[in-house]
Amino acid sequence: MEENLVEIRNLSVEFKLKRGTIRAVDNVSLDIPKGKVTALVGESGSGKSTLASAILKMVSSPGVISNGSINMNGENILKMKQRALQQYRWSNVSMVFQAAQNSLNPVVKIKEQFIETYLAHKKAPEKEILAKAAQLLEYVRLEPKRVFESYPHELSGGMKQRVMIAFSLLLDPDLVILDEPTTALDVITQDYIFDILLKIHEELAITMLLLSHDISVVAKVADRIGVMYAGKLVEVGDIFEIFTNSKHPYTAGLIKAAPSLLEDLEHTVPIGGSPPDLLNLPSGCAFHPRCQFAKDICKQVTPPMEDVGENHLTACHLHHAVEMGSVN
Amino acid sequence: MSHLLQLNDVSVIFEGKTDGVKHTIPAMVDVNLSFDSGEIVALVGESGCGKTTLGKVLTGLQKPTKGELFYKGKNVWSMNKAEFAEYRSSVQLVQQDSYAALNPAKTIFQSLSAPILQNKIVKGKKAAHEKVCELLRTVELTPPEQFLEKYPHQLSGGQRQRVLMARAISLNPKLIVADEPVSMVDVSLRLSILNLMAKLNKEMGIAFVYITHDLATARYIAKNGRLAVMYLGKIVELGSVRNVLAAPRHPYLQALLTAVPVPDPKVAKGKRELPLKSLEMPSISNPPSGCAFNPRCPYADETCVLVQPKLDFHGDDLVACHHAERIPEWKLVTLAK
Amino acid sequence: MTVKIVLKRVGTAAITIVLATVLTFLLLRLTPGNAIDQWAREYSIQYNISLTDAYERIARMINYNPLEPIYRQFVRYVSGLAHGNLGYSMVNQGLSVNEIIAKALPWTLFVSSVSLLISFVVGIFLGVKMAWKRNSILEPIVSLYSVVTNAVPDFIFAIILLIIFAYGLGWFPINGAYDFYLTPGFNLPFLLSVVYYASLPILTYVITLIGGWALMMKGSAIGVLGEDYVEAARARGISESRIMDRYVKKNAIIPLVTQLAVALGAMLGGAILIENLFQYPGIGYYMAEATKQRDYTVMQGILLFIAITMVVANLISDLIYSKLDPRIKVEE
Amino acid sequence: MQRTVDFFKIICGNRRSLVGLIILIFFFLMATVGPFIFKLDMGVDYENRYSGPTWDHWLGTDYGGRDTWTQLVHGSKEVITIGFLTAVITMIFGSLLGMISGLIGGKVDTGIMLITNLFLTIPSFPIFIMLAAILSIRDPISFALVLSAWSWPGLTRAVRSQVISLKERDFIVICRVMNLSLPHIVFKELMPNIVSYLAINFVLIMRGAIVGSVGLMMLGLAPYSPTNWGQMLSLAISQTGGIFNPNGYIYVLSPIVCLALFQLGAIFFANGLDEALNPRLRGNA
Amino acid sequence: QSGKDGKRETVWRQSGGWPKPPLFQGNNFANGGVGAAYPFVFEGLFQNVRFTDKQYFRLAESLEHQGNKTIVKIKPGVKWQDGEPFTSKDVWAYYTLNNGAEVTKYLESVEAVDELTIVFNWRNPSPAEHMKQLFIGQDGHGTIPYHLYHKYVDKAAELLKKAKPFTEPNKEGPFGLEIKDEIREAMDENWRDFLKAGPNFPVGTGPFMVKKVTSSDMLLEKNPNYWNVENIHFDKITIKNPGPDPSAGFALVRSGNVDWFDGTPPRDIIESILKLNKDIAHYKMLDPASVGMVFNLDRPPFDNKDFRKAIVYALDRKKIREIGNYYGQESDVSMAGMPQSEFDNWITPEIRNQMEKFTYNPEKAAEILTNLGWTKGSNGVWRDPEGKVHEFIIGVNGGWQNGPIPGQVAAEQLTEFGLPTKLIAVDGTVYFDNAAKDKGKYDMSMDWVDVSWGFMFPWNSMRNYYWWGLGQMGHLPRYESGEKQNRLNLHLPGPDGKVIDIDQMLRDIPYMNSVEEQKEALSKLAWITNENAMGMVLFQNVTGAWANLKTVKGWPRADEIEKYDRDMPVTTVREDLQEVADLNQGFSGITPFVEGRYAPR
Ligand SMILES: Nc1ncnc2c1ncn2[C@@H]1O[C@H](COP(=O)(O)OP(=O)(O)OP(=O)(O)O)[C@@H](O)[C@H]1O
Ligand SMILES: Nc1ncnc2c1ncn2[C@@H]1O[C@H](COP(=O)(O)OP(=O)(O)OP(=O)(O)O)[C@@H](O)[C@H]1O
Ligand SMILES: [Mg+2]
Ligand SMILES: [Mg+2]
Ligand code: NI
Repeated sequence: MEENLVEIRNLSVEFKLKRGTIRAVDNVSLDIPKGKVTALVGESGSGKSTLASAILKMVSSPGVISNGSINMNGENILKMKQRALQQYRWSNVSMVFQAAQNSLNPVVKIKEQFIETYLAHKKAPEKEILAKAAQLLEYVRLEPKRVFESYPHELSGGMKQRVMIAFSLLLDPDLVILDEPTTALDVITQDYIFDILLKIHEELAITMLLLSHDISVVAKVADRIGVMYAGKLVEVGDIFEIFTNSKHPYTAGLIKAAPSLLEDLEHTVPIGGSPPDLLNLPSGCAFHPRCQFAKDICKQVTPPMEDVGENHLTACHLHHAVEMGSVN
Repeated sequence: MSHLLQLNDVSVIFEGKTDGVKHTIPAMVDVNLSFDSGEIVALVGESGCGKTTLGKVLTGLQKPTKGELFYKGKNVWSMNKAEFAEYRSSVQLVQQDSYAALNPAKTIFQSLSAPILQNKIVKGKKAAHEKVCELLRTVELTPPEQFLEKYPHQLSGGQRQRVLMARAISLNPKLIVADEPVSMVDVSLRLSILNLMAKLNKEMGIAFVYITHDLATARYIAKNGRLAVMYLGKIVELGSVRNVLAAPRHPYLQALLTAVPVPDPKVAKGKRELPLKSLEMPSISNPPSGCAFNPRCPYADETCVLVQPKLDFHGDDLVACHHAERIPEWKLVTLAK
Repeated sequence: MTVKIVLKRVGTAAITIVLATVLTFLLLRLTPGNAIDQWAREYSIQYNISLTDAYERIARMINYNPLEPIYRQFVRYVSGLAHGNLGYSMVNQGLSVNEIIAKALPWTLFVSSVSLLISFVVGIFLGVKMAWKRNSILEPIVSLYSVVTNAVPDFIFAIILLIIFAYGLGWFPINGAYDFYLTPGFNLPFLLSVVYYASLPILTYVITLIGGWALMMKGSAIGVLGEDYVEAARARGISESRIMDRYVKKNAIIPLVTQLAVALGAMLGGAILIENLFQYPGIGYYMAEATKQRDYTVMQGILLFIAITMVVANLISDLIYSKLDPRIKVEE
Repeated sequence: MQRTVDFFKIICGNRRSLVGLIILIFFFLMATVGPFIFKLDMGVDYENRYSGPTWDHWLGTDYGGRDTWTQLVHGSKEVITIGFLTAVITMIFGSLLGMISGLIGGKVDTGIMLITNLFLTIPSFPIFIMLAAILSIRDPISFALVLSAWSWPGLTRAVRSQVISLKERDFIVICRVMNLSLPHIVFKELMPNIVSYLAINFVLIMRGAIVGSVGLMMLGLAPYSPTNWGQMLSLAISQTGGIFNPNGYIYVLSPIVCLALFQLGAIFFANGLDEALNPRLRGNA
Repeated sequence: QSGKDGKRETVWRQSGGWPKPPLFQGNNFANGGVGAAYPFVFEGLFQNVRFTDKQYFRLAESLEHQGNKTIVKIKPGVKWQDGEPFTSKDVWAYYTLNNGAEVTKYLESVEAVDELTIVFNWRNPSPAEHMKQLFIGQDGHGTIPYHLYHKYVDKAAELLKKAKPFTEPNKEGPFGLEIKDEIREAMDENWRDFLKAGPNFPVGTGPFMVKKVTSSDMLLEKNPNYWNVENIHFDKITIKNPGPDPSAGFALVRSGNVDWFDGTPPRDIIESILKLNKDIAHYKMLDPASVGMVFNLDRPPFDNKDFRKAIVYALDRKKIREIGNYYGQESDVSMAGMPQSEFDNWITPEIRNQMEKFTYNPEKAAEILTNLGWTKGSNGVWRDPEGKVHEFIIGVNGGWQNGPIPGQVAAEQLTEFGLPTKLIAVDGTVYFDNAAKDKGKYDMSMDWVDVSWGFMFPWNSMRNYYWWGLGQMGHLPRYESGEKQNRLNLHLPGPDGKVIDIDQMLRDIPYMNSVEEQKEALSKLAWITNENAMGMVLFQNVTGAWANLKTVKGWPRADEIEKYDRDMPVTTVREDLQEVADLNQGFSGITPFVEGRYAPR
């Protein structure tokens, strides 16, 4: 058994909106094993980013963490005081945001943002901080000298993304959360950035949590994978296990729906229906309207997470009955 | 016989300004390309390489700076009114951002009925209603009545993209230029939209130009069609999808294919090096001399710096590379170790 | 930003100023009534001579010949401008517009810049506070205040302040710019009295301006708060106060700073009613005075001066904007 | 039809805009129906001057013993007419120029923008003063002309930038592909998208015009109309010394309050309008 | 405050206006002059009192008429405020440079015989002696110090020397000279140069010297060289400028921040201020001017005398007066060419009895209209004989405080009567043009009518209507050509039925040697003016002044103050009237200071 860096238990995050309440994260329990790359996939709005922000206890208003706990190094983050929380953020968990392009202060030079962040946590002479930052920038193959003196807008998207990656390592965190770090970039850059990330992961043994809607990307990077649907974690397991032996029709659907350069084209099958409306979730298993195997029970009872193999959990009533891989 | 649509040495050069300094942006350079009825052509390339511009030229939104566009053998930009009108309705466009492509202040019915009424496809509101319903059914938005009175923001991205499709086919076009029609659609829905396009192609005989930067989807939709690869305003490789993907010649395409993620951890996790010298994409406004790819190309030599390669046949396909013959074969399957 | 762009900007500004010169000149020549009529009537009464006599005498006294071809007047005016001379009053012999502006501008500038500064600082503070704590009671109070102060024109505030604090309670002087018995100069009593005498006009402006700034700042700050980099800063463990300062304020203020220059320009032009009510010897007062007497040359001089100030203020704010916000490139 | 109903539903759903609407309706009725209900009698009744509110005189009387309320009512007709006309004129002129500038672009645009900026640099109030003399204000129309002469540039600029940002938008671009005519593009595609913007501006220009007209009135540059709120104010404050007479306070305050209330209504309503006419803010109705 | 010698410094505080710096300068002839400082700084040989025509001697020691000469001796020892002596040369300089002064039309020359003697040489025929005195008394002779302005004075003298005596009747200039265009131009230029010549602060001969001027305050100090310095009881004068808004001024009065303040506000304000500040009294005095309107004889139906009468009958002047100026004097004539208060002095009783009495009588007005063929519709609106409904226009200068309110009531009343009428208030700079140019834009033009500023003698107010501005607004007929071109062409029957050439009669009046003869002529003119309803007096103005009883003594009617509880009514007692008139600096300058009547308490 691996050691878990983060243990999330029964976490729920709610957004109280005028038109109703959204449960963006619904009773999710997830372990993030130390030293591994865990990935969360799911379509847009499935709650990935919200879950990640909960790990930093930074759910944006009007969201509230309505239930659950997040333990890291044995401490419940959700109980932390403001001060401790500020210390915890970035030095324990750092994050590369979905729109990393915009996560730098546009009117402050990169250099100063590095310094500022460092000083918010530890005391050190400026020189030392810059030396460390320069080292990290070189790591992501950027010229420190030029980058330091730049304002964010003076860098290209790929460069900014790399700056953010370097930034996320500034305080040697235990966990780096990568929220769709390559969405806005083209394939070559994307590939390149993942190479860098993998290198960092390997050389520094940093635990990573990767959020993505692109299962192909995940396939390359992750060791473990969790699948989210409508705020719920519906399946989690080892990457190879999931790809070869997924027990949830949604996961299976996602894998099959991903067009590939290799697969036989006949194997690629779209998922029918349309994404769920979080304000108006279907009863029972939220996926049932789109699921070709749905039974009556799926419409009535929300399936619980169950062990279906080593380190492999699934929330589907039918996992024993159906062998997803063989269905065409 | 003449092609349905043909680009003849077309260049588009924009005037741009950065920091107040004027310079030119050659968004398309000497492109020769033709499209026939009923075929699907996928056009791929990185962001900013001029794909959208090409689409605009095809749809008559952008007058070429140089070269001609022929529709059924007639030069579009010297057509008379009637001919131009025919061309206009025959070549349609589906845009990337389905939200921006629909007037937010108008209902779906209003958006769909206006073109058919104005182009006299139907007469009267009643007939328009019928027709719009039919269109919606064609793009699998059922029951159509449910959508007529909705505003764009009340639909999901996938639904909106289908509405765009419906609008594009409403004028009974011969060809539709689909500019990244699924890049903003949710992963789980992309495939169904692509299937819809395939269906329209098959059942209505509409030719498609599918513009994308995603090679995997390009392969998916244009499995029996052709593939054109663009780099910095130029076509660098052109041929049937099967051939081109099976044996890509141009080093740029090879790099691109290498970078495409594969939804299979066994394959994906295999170590691959990008066959590239440099990652930085040169600026389009100041393209490198000779072969535009030369600063990044691992095979580049002096010729590449000095001479612009021509698009030439190598086997059944066209490639623009001085060393097309010399470059090592690259096979998709080599990925799977 | 290159020198070339700055030059280009300056060029456009110069064209605008030239056009403004022509426009003010023409507008004034179109204005009916003239400097002579009313003055002559008063003069005839004062000196007990017939109106015709008075008319003749006044016409002779002033530096303006209505029969002179308009282009000649224009040429004279422009050649004066070329020497930095905004013209001479045609009613007050020998008095130059430059002189009037030199005397009046400091007062207007003082009042408008102080009120702008105060209202800006307070407004920014309130705006950020409102944006930061969305559900505090500050929000409805300031919103209501802003709406009300926006709804009531500033001159009505001026009147109300005058009635209450000057006429009624007598806490503030009814008019003037400083205590008459003090010697103007750089001495404390004088400076204090300048502040004291300017307090009602300043108060008027501040009351009416604060709301606007607060709302603008709130809007801007809310926009910034929604930006990813604020969230990102929080994730980096940067303290809230620092975020508010370095991230929210610094970014949200930028669009307002340009407004500041524009507001200053607008205040120069809009001072007429207020300065008249307080009989404050600023630009607006002399503008009104010249208008009453149809002193075309002074009117056009002051108008042109204000126009130039506006153009320059806009230019500067453009340039400052690009300095403040590295994202903005000064463009065409 | 459905849209109108929806529109009012949304307006009424928002507390602010509802209040604004009620206030504006009140003033509208005051200006249209009011004068027929409340007959104006400007006959002097010196013995009853500055009387307090009574059943006969709801807001008391003025320095000549004349009913304050009926003066306000009759004044509202003029004030609101001036505001309305100004807004209409400004609207037509400003938005037309803005559209032309934005749609045609190029040299036309440069020219129009230069002129617009020129007008924006010359302060409006002194110009109002001068124009008031040039056009010799006689009636609400000439008054409105004067007031709109300097209020269009702001609108022109705003409409232009709206049009420019819209014209590159995909849904306008596609119109060309769909072979739709220019009038269709302008009136059916562009217009619905800026109509909310124009409507808000309409209310705000009207509000600005009223302030401006009162200002001119206070300076005695507009025709004498004793019931015009501005003139009432000016009479109350500087000519009849209402402020030195405690009995005159109501007379002094009533035009101020009316003015403020109207402005308040306009602002509130404009806020609501923004929501009601902007489909993006409408939510999934 | 205490002065250097430990004595308490005495200050007179009042309000007034002046061109704010940098518009302020010391040359009284430049635009706006020196404002409220004028009466303290400048004086003439004499001081006419506007309302009573009394004449005080100032710089003059004596005056003697000898046929065509009038010899004036200057008080010895009079000095300019800069220390230079004031001499006859200065008086000569005054008329030489300021040769447009009214009296120069009647003079052949002004001679400085010796240092202190000036001789006025009158042209032949010369006006009556009391007229001569009034003419000379209008001028402020101590305003052009020769030692400061000799350059301009000499230049003017030189130019005058070049001019020939006039030959054509219409080319009559000052001193009987014909000023040709080139001389005129040279003189104008000289005058303009003179206006620019400064000094920064005025230099006069008066008892106070301007020491400091700001936009809100002015400070004057006692002139130690003043010829009557021992009578001046104040060391300093401070003048506050409250601006055009009367409320600011009233605030000054109410707070007791001024010792004297000019004007009569509406009744309620007077009462409220008097109630709030028990140290203050308010004096009221008749003004030699009335608020009224002249009818435009060029615009039918106002060309019809009877129609004009109907208008006069149709207006209820009591109501107009009540809110126009509560204390104003009501009139029982249409317009008489002199203020109502002067009737007893200048109209013979017989003629006074023959004058038609115009009291409010709408029935009579209706009757007149009916007789003229007008009919009243069921909607209460009159139609003219052709069946046309007119809309009449009353024009008024919107900036004139006294005008719009009464004008509005008048319009209201006419409309009520069935003659729809609108008041149009326009900017002062266009008002006169609108009223007088071409056919005129107004049917009735509001203004001061029967106005006798300068001196009271009603010839003044008569010519103001028949010759000057009012007549232009009334569109009186003029000769279009010939020798008399532009002169008044009005011949109307007098009370005895004999037709009178009004222009000629007006010309003759100054030369009539007996007051009785003048009375006779003025009475006839008054009768004609009233009979023809040339215009309409709404009320004779009453002006006034606020006095601070606590700080200053010497106020008039001291014994009555308590009786009226400080709210002093208009008096008709001659001496009181004189004293109250002296209270007004516009009427009599600062006579009470010069005579030592006012003193600090
Ligand atoms: N600040 C917020 N206010 C209201 N709703 C929110 C907010 N943030 C997130 N949500 C809602 O919560 C749900 C989950 O959002 P989240 O961003 O976590 O999804 P995601 O899986 O990261 O999607 P994506 O792939 O688009 O990034 C969505 O329905 C979203 O609308
Ligand atoms: N109207 C225009 N004026 C100036 N430059 C333009 C214009 N339109 C496009 N360009 C430039 O031409 C180049 C090609 O643009 P184009 O939109 O065709 O690229 P693309 O391949 O569609 O990219 P993407 O994948 O990002 O959509 C870009 O550098 C772009 O900046
Ligand atoms: Mg997300
Ligand atoms: Mg594109
Ligand atoms: Ni690993």
